[in-house]
Amino acid sequence: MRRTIVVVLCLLMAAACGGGQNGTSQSTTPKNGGSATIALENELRTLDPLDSSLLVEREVFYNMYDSLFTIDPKLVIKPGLVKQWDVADPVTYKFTLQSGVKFHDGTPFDAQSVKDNVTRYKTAANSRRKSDLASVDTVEVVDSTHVTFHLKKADATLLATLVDRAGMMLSMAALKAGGQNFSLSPVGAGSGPFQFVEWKRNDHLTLKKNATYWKPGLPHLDGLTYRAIPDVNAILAALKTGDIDVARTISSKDVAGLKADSNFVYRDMPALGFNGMELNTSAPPFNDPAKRKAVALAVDKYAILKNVYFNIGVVAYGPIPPSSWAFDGSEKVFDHGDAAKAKSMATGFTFTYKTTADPVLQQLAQLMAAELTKAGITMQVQSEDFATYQQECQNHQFQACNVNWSGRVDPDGNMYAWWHTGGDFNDSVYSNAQVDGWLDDARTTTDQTKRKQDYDNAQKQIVTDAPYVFSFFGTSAQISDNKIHDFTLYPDLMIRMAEVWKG
Amino acid sequence: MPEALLEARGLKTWFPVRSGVLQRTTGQVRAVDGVDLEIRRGETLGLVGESGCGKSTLGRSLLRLVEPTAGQILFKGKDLLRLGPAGMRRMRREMAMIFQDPFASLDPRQTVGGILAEALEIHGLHQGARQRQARIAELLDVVGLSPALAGRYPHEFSGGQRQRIGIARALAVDPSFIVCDEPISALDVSIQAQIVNLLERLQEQFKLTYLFIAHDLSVVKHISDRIAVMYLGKIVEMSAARELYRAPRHPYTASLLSAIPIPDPAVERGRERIILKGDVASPIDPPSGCRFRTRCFKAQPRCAESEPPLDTVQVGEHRAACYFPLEP
Amino acid sequence: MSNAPALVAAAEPTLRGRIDPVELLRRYPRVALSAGLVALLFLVALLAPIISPHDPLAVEPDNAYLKPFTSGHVLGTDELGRDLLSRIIWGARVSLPVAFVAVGVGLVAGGLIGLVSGYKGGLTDLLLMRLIDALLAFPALILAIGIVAGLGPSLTNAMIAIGIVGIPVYARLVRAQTLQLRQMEFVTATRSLGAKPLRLVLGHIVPNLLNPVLVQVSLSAGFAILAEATLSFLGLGAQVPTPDWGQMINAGARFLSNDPWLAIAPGLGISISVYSFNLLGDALRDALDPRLRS
Amino acid sequence: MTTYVLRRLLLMLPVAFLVTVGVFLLIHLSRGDPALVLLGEDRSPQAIAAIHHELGLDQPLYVQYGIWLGRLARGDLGRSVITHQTVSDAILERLPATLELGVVALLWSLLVAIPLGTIAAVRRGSVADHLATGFTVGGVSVPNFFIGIVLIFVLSVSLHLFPFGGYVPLTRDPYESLRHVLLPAIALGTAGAAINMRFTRSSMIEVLNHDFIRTARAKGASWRRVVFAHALKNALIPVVTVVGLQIGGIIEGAIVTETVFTWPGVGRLAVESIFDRDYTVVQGIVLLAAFSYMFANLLVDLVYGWLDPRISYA
Amino acid sequence: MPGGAKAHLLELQNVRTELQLRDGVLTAVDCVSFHVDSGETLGIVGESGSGKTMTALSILRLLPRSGRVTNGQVRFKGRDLLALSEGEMEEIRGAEIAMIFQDPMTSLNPVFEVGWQVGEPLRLHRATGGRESMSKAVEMFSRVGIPEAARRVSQYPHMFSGGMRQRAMIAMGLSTEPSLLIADEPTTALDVTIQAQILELLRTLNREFGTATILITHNLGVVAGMCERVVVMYAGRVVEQGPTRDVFAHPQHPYTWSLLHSIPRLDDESGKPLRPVEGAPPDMLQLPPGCKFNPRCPFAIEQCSKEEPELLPVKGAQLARCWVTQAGDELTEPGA
Repeated sequence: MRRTIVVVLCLLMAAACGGGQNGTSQSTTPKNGGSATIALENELRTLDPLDSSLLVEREVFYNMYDSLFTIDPKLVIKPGLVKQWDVADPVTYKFTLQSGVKFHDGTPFDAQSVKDNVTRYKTAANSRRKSDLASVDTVEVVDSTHVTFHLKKADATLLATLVDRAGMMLSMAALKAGGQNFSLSPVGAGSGPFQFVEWKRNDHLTLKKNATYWKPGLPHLDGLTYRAIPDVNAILAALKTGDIDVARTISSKDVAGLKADSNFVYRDMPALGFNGMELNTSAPPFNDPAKRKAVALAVDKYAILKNVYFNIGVVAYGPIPPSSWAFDGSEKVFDHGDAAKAKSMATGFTFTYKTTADPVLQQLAQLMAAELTKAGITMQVQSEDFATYQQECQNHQFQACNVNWSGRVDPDGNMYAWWHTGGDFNDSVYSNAQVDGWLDDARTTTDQTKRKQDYDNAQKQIVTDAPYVFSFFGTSAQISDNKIHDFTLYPDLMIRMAEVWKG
Repeated sequence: MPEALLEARGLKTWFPVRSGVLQRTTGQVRAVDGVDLEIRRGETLGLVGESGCGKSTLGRSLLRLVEPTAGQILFKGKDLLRLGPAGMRRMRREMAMIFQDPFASLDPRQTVGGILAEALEIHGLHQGARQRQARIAELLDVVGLSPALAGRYPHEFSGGQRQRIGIARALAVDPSFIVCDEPISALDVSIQAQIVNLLERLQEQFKLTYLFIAHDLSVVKHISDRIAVMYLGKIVEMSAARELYRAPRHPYTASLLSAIPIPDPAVERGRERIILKGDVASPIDPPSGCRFRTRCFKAQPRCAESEPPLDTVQVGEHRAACYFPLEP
Repeated sequence: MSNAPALVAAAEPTLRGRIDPVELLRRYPRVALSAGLVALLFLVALLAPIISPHDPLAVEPDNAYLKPFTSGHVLGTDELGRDLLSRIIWGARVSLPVAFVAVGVGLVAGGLIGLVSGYKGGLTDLLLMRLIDALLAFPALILAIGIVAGLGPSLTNAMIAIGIVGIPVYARLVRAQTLQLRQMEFVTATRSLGAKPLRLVLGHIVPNLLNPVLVQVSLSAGFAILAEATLSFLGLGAQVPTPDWGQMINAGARFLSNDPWLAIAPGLGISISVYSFNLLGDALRDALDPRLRS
Repeated sequence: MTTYVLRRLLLMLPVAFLVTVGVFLLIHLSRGDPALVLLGEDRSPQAIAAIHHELGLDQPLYVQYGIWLGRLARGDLGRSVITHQTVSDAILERLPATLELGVVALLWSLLVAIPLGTIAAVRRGSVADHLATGFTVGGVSVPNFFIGIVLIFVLSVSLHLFPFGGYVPLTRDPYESLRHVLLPAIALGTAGAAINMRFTRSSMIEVLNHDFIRTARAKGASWRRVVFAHALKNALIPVVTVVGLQIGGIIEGAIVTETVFTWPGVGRLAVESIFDRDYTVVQGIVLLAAFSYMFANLLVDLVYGWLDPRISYA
Repeated sequence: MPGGAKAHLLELQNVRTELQLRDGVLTAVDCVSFHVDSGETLGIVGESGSGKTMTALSILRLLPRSGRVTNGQVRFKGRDLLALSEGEMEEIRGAEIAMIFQDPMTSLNPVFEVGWQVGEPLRLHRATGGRESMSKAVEMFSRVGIPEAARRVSQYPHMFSGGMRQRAMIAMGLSTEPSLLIADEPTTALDVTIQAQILELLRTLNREFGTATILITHNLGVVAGMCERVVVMYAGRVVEQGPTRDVFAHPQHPYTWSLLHSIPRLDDESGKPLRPVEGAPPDMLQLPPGCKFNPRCPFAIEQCSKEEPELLPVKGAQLARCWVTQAGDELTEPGA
């Protein structure tokens, strides 16, 4: 019943293994055959990338649909359906497509498919992809394997965006055939390693092997079954009874036990998202920067990580995670909680912190409140259901609010919407001309060094101004039984099953 | 002849029977169906009949405790049915009722004193704590209870004592007319005579007029000056008490009398009994003509054709509604 | 929560004199026992500041997840190092007032509707009862969740929601009683004396429906505690860090495999309190309803 | 009979109307916005506005109500705001799980209640009676979510005897399905068992006090015969009433249990939909629950009339 | 008397029945002895609470759960019923001794057809099949004067009037042709004209079947018209016993005397005020010492409040439990 999406994403995260680890587990010779059952922590709402907004939906999509681009575990953009790309100028991107790719319904994938899909995402009434593709002006079909994206303005994040749902290519014929029920039963629509079989909501979703997958030799498994198990304890129980093979989340208190059990594999790495507390800079008390800083100083991230998350995860100092190329390890403006220093900034005020009724978040909130008390700051906790408190945050009707971010491949996704003046996620009403400048610049420059510099600057300023109190980064984990091989862990939390085999 | 204290003319009390999807009224229970009677100042009029004949409804209709459907009730010349709520409430000082069930008719949550005080309060009588207390003591004394019991609750009393409390309540407002609705039928046999005697004494003492409703003809005959016999919503015979016993004219009265056992084996053995056929008909759909004809041993075709009025037989005070009356 | 209608006290008026409480306790051991339990509950709530061994709000992260009977914590500590026993004790202080305010809301509103409906009859009755039917047909828990979700989760809103859910029970009970009491001979007797309707209602009908209402209040109090716990369990009642039983179960349920006490102890707190009130209601019903006695 | 049923159906109309108004206002006056639930991290003022327009939420309330009622009159419950399924599909796909849970819970409650209630009534004052009466009060005093948690802890987490929760459709694997449904059904059915036992016991006691029981005994019927041949039919009449109401209240009754056991039934759908502000689904479920309550009531009365010849609905 | 020349059909000796109440033990029946012979009708008369119904229930061992016979013997056809097993007792109930109850409204099971209920004693005791028991029920219906018997047997009790129900009860009681019928206030709940019908029916059937009858009533008139012998009960005791004619003509116990003088007689033309029995019936949990009637007795002498008299022969075949009449004094109007 508790909404997962952004918030719960970060609930049960783990990260102790840190970021330096190789993403791939042991590699012997893969065996073909068998199928895997994967736990989803929510039921999906749609199987159409067009109107998808849930993480669990993307988890399925990545095994069913191919995107124009892919990433590697280090977030480097790799070819997907686009074989080669050429950025002719900041507003003109020339793509060469893979040839011989067929959708599951047998229709070929070609340049027209790209144009049709992008047009659909940009124009359909119920499309949630419009802002993703806002910078794309037109898609020009050069020939069957070449398309050119013409942008309205420079967009350094375009390729990263096309890794995700906005870049997923669907068969137009299948779409047409599916009609109004397409989003519930997208038969033959993808070109990915597995193809859709059936979706019995609240029971199971099954995919079967795409025997003619364009990547040779893949996939190894005959099929995938997804089950929605909206309770982390039940997920663990199901893993132990063998009802499921792979999961993405368990309760962090159970991680140690699972790690110690040789029948199971637990690995994790820092993900792309961040967690913390939004402060509303447009209203008292947090229109006073000193009070924001006092709060940021008083909160002990290490205590939170230890007590609530059993040290699974990585303390966050800013919005850009260690998994990103733009990570700046030197920035530790607010490190360990320091009540004395916090008091010297501001003390003796009260504020209300909004969060959901999730027990983990409630524990976290109470722990923060206890720490703030040491600095003479009173934090009252008000829990609301997701639909309400998101609305209140969005409408800036809050003092402090628990809004977390699942993270984006490109650092822009973790910065612009949040702290650019008027950004979609700028609930804090934070506005700093310099920060705006850096973020705008980083969007238009393709030079990664220059961009990193922009982000370093922006990040430093944001953390100092403290419209958001960062506590820890999200974690991406492999939780499976030990028969699962060649599982690659990605920071974007997606479970990609093409190369996985069972033995 | 003493003047009439209360007179009912063409009194009808019907209760609607509803049925159907919209609960429309589809019939009427004719509990009281055209009754004329007069109760004379200072007398006891006995009203007998079997259960369901409407005698109790008639008693309550006379006091407007159930709302009559039609007719007139003249009490001291005033038509009660034309009085508004306030006027009727004032009028209630003049008339009272004694109920059958001494358990149900006393509020279990009130003390005896409270019950009596309430009657006084309602009409603003004997104001002031001391006067009121004195009056309560007087009332209890009159009905043969110790004034010291005023603080007790009804459940602490026996049935006979409770009926005394009910009588005291009826007397509290100094009424001139009391409807006694089966006042002794719920009491133990050995207690009944106490209450009958009490009622007789009080009548004399306070110049009361009674309508005495009962199904036991022997008690009614004992206490009443005149008796009205009711059958299925109608009065079928009316006469002086002794005359009724000596010379019943209506077959129903005769069978009623014959059905009452007399506690004397010698008499009982020699009595000739009239055993009626069947059961009382339904008051929703009474038989045509004479309502008793379905059970009557003297019934003729004529009885089904039209309803005999009460004055079909009229010998002085004695009236009976029967085309083929018994000879005296 | 759907148990409410089934627990409606005897529908027929149970005429009895004024109850002497001492007599009641003396003659009915079950009443005495349950009244004692309820009294104990009140005492615990009242004396919470004195009898609880620790501050129920004192967060000590380093002392978290202590097992029962360790270092001065009889029931151990919770996920934030707070003393579980103290929180359970203080929980009574949260639950009882909620229960009684909620019952009060239902009683006053439902009682008035029932009285008016039962005494007036006719069209008024028909309309009011359709309203009550609608309220009954409306799934109670969905209604309560809806009200609280809509107004915002808080104890106050939970009380209002539980109170509203309780209205039909009282309305029906009081109406049924009123309908029958109105026909009772002693009411007719008072009417025959010339009493006005207000006197009949307040002087005779209301006092005589107090017994079944008292039984229902006791049962409803148990129900209200249960309902409040349910709402809090769903995250719709008390706000942290208030030591609320339902909320404690919600927080503790995820530690079931290692620290089951975190969920089980508050669960026992709820069960014992609700049991006390239900037992009291049940015992009172047996004691006050002569028909059930042998 | 027909008249009676027609009359009852007629009386349902105003009630149903009040319920539609109630649920509509309840959910539409709530704070919270389904658009934000729909959009998640894709929220932007433009996207929100687009969804509001798409859902008609930018129109005045009475217009929205009118549109909904108009569709309702044609039997169309609309589509889910969140999943775009038709509301009837959304409910129907969850209904089997709820029905399975409800039926098993009911069976469990009756299996406990009727024999034990009868024994308790016949042997009044015995140890069995004291245990039974203890259970009648205790069974309604323990929150069903707590029973669920304890069952999970003891039978699932500690002893691994039963699965943790989750639903396996009866059609997929009957054995597994029953194994999965058992714990939630016990959690859900225990309060009902207590209530049914209470009614069985008290109504059996009342029946056994009736004169006609003495008549039967005076004829020379044995106790066993008196209890089973003469008393039980009378005694079950009030039990039928509560059982009927329990059937009518299955959806609501299962809400908490379904939540604790992650049971994909209508009850949890209701809660999810309230939290998601999935207006149409909440409205649909409430209407379904209200009608099942009202029809159960009607059915109970009809069964009552069938069991008890004194009642006639002519 | 057992083993004597003439064995009575039923004989009670010193029966005591106690009820365990919340407030203590109530002795509902004490020292009750009387007998019934084949074919005769014995009246038991007394007010409510006098123990007459409890006596009847003690005979059949149908006491409420709280009740227990703690003393005495109930000999029926030579066997002590109190010593029989429950199974043996079940064979006697309904077959040898039948009982009909006061309230015909509640004595029939509302949810079963009347014919089924009337035929049940036959099925239980005479191994009669279902269909046969139904046809026997039809026959019995006609015998007790229920019109349209064939249709009536398949109706439910609520479709019967009070009188018809009592007829059905009588049919049920007599269907097995028992040797003793106990009728507990069979007409009290009925209207007088219906009462007359039922009494007439009982008289006729008593003649036809030759069944001995115990008629329990509070109505002295009913006893006067129905019974050869009468037993008067007060406060759980038999206070007077004898041939009806003698008891009514010259009662030997002040209670009987007072009762007869307190009730108005239809044929009384004197117009004299009634002579009530003073006081109230005794509280069975707190009985007075000595004679239980002495606080209300107009003839009481000193001894009465000290010692309880035995039930002894006083005059002719009359027995009375009274010091005054046992001493040979007459009961006449005090002060007369």
